[in-house]
Amino acid sequence: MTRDSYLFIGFLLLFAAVNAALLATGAIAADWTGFGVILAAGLTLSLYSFLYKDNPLYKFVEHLFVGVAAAYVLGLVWYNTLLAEIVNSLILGEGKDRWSLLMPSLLGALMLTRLVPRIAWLSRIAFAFVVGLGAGLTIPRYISSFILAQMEPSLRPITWSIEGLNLVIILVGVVAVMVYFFFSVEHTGVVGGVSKVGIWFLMISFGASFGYTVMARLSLLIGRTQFLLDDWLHVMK
Amino acid sequence: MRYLPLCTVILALCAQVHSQPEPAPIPESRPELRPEPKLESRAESVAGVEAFDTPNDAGGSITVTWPKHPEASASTMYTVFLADAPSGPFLLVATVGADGSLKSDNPGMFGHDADNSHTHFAHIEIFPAVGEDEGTPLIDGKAYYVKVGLSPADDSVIPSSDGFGVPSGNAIEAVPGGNFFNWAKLNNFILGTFICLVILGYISVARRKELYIRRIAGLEAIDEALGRATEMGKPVLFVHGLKGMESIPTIAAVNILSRVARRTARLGTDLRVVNNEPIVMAVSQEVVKEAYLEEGRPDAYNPDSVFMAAPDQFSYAAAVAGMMVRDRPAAHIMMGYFYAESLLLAETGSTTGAIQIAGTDAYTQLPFFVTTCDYTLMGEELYAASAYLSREPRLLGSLKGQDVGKLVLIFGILVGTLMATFQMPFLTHLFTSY
Amino acid sequence: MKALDIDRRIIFIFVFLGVAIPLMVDFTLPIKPTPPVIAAYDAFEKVAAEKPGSTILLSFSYGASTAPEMQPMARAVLRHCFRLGFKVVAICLWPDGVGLAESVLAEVAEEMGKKEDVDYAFLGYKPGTIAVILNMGQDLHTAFPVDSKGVSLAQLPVTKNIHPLTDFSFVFDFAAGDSIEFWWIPYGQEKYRFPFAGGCTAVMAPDLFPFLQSGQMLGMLGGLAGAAEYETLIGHPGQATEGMRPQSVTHLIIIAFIILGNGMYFLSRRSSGQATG
Amino acid sequence: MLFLTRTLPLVIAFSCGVLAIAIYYVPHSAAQGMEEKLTLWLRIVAAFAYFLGLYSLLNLHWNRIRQHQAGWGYSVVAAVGFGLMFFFAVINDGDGPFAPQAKQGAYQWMFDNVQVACASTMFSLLAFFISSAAYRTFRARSPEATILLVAAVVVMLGRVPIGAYISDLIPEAMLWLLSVPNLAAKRGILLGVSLGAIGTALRIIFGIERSYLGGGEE
Repeated sequence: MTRDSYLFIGFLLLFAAVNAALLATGAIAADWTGFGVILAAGLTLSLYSFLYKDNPLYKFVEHLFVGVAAAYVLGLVWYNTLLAEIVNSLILGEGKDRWSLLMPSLLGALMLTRLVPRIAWLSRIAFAFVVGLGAGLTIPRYISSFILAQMEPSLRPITWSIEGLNLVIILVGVVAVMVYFFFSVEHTGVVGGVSKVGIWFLMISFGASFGYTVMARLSLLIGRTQFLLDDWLHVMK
Repeated sequence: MRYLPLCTVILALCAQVHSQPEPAPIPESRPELRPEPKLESRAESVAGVEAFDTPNDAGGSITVTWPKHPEASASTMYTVFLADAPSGPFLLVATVGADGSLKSDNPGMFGHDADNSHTHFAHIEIFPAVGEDEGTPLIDGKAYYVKVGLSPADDSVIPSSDGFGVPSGNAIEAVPGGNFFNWAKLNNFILGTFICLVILGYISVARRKELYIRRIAGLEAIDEALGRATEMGKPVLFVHGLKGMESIPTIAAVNILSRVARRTARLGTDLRVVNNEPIVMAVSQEVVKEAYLEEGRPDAYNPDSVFMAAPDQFSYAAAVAGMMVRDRPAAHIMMGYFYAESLLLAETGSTTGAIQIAGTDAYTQLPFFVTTCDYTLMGEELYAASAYLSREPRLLGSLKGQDVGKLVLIFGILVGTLMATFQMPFLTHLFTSY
Repeated sequence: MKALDIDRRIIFIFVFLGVAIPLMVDFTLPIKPTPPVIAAYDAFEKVAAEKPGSTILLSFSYGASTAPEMQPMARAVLRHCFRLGFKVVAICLWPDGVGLAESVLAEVAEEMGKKEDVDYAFLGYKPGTIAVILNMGQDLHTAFPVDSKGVSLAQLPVTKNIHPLTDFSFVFDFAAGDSIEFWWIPYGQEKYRFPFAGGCTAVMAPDLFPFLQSGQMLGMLGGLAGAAEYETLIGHPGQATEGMRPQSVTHLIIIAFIILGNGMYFLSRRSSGQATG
Repeated sequence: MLFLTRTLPLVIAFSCGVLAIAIYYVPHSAAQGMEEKLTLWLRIVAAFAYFLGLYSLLNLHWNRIRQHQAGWGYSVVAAVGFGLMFFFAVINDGDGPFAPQAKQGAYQWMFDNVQVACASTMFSLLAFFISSAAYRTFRARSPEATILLVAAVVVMLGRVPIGAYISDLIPEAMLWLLSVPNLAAKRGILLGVSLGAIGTALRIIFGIERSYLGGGEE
């Protein structure tokens, strides 16, 4: 019995004892909601055991989660789109719009032929429609919202003021970053210098993103700790 | 490159054309101005009224424009009347205040002419039914007649919908209809066509002759890392991103993998390729086997070196992190599109002292790779590296075409800001999404 | 260099304590709203003044993995919208956002006495990301023929006469991924120019500043701090404000570790420098 | 046969692509109606695409179980988890699979207590890793790393109330960092990325890029 298995059994016993106490004191109701909270707490602690070491308990819960998540999304796709729109309109619908979704449904079924090697080439028709249409929708909209709409605020008159100074800095930054991602000319001499400035701007924006991300991840930890301390253990005031 | 000035001139010409809306179909006669507004049942009519089908729309709408009245005061009210017959009952459809909608508020439709800022406009979409409340939308192709009145400041003449207060003078005819080109999107159309032609052009050029791309520093770092791994006799770990085979970053990663595999075959270093998706694994196996064949070392290739670690995000990261700590490879090469697990991989990798080289276009994950890896291929550098290695015309040409696009945008920003600073907002108007 | 390597599990323990203790100890910190959050708040107020009682669209594009950060934000924005008398139509563009959106809607609606189908409607999840937005652009009833209870939109008072996206007086997207930057802005706001703002996880916030400056977004709530600032603005402190205490303490702990790490790094470099120098 | 497997998809991709581009510039109601129909079809076909991802996941775990590969026990757990949730989705709290989805019941219970718990816990693991990363790897090794470090610390302090508590300059500095240099870098990246995306979309429409077809090249 290695040290880890002692830890494992110790954890299980402690977990059972705490839950028994909570149930006994009525802090957690002995109904489905209560069992739900206990289950969620158990799963949360098992996943946190990964911080100590990658262990069987972590792998068990991780794979359980993968299976449940896959079926959850399947349920949604069925009830929200396949049933609500396709099945209901094709079978129960009436009048002219009953068959309006027949063609896209056939095209969708074509996509599933990719799973059958012999007729997998049929799925290319569906993929060609999805990817081709997607590409066509992208081009004019990216030009409008990512090139034109982003250029216009950088083409404002420079004034002798803080905004003017900021505009100049933004101008230098945008041009320097674009020169950094320029591949037709060697990064030497003037181009090298400008792309160096580009790297500094990139580093500031990566630093800002890193600083922001710390908060994002911590919020998730705070959320889970609030769940453990409040909903489960009821120790928060 | 010499076509550049020519294209900018074309852009300039077209933008000029676009900013003058086509004149109203029937030139109306100009009613002469009365000496001074007399108090009587008829409101005084406004001069210079124009009415035409609203441009850039699917139809069912008329636009009426009229210049500001010379003695318009703050409380002046313009009244717009509509009828479906030249003499028919004129019904009130819109009232516009002195500070109401000006043509300069909508440059997408009316352009940027100087006198736009003192010309009012109004869109009419509903023909008011007499009596019941529900108006009916205008019918395309049907002629409607418009009159614009000026109700005096002291609103003694209260415009009402039963014809009282309708100005004298004859009405202006207009016919609503759907339009086949959205002139407000002209600059978008020209810029898009220019970019597409440049990219497609360079792709066809790249098929015929070699195109120059600057050396990518990250690739040297990879060669150096492979060399060091060989000296230490330790394996090299190649880690794929999470996206599938159809995604661009994964295609780029496989191109880089083939270069790495060719080098490890020549040096005899042990290469491990970790995957999380069956199709990517199958393609990677083919690529590595091919590389070992080309280097004349088919015997050195062992199929188990390219394997599935785990199918989903965090179990994949945990499995790979475990390998990094257990087998202690000398180099970690992480290429493709990564999500939040990038931090877990790179942070664990940095603890083993191995050389880490990453390449991803997942910009949100770049801060983690930049802080933990020895070298990071950032965003488009991943594509450039794959083009540099694979020498495929479609990748080289596309990259060069995008470079020309960047040049045009850089030129646009620099000159545009300069011109805007000297009150010449021409380029600012050109590069605006209407 | 060995001395530098504190076992990272020690850092983990510090971080956990930095989170748990402030949750149990009550000390308040002044939360000063920042311009992007104030801009979002003012945008809602302006639209409410111009079009009282109009209908707005809330798009839930986050999932269970970012619930602790996004639920407080959704609750705060929803409280503000109901208080301003807006009618709310809610949709999900991420699959596992459905359960979360339903619980927030039910909770806030009950708290503020709002009735389903009259004051708000929940239309459920539709796969297709940009295709759903393009569909809604043309006609909401094409994208969502029925609501999450299977009732046709034509029968619900709140969605009866809502067709293209321009019929909404305001659109707000809660984003855990790139649904604001690469779905809503290019495929929705670009064509229909409706007033648009968004709330996102802190990791996405820096990427959205160019859209704030260009006016494509009227305001932005970034992460738990953004939610806490919004709770302060609507004067209804909730989970986000409560979460700011541990945020502050843990941020200080991490900064301390960064400084410690760099300090020891320079010490070791100088000492090894002298040794070889 | 080659026409069907190779050229037909490319013709479809080209025509759909060019049509989608053209519609953008034509406001006429006929074009808008076509756009509505095409995007509706896109949405319906996308719903079917989910099954491809699901199949590859289940197939993977099934193969691991069948061949008793390492860790096949965990694949059994994944399969059981999927089966259980699938069963709850089908019974739909008693209404059966053909009624609208129930708002409560075992399906919802599993979502609240398994999916939300596991998903948010997994992501919260990163809070620990980002802290240890901040300590071990955040070193001022080079000028670039120093800039990144300083920007991160200023933003971290500025984002929490304690920053404003220390001095009003910090939130101001953070806001400036975000709305000027960060904005410039992200705008530069965005312009580059959109040109890259347009390039990729073009290669797809003109059949130059065919990898999305998959199923290997004949």
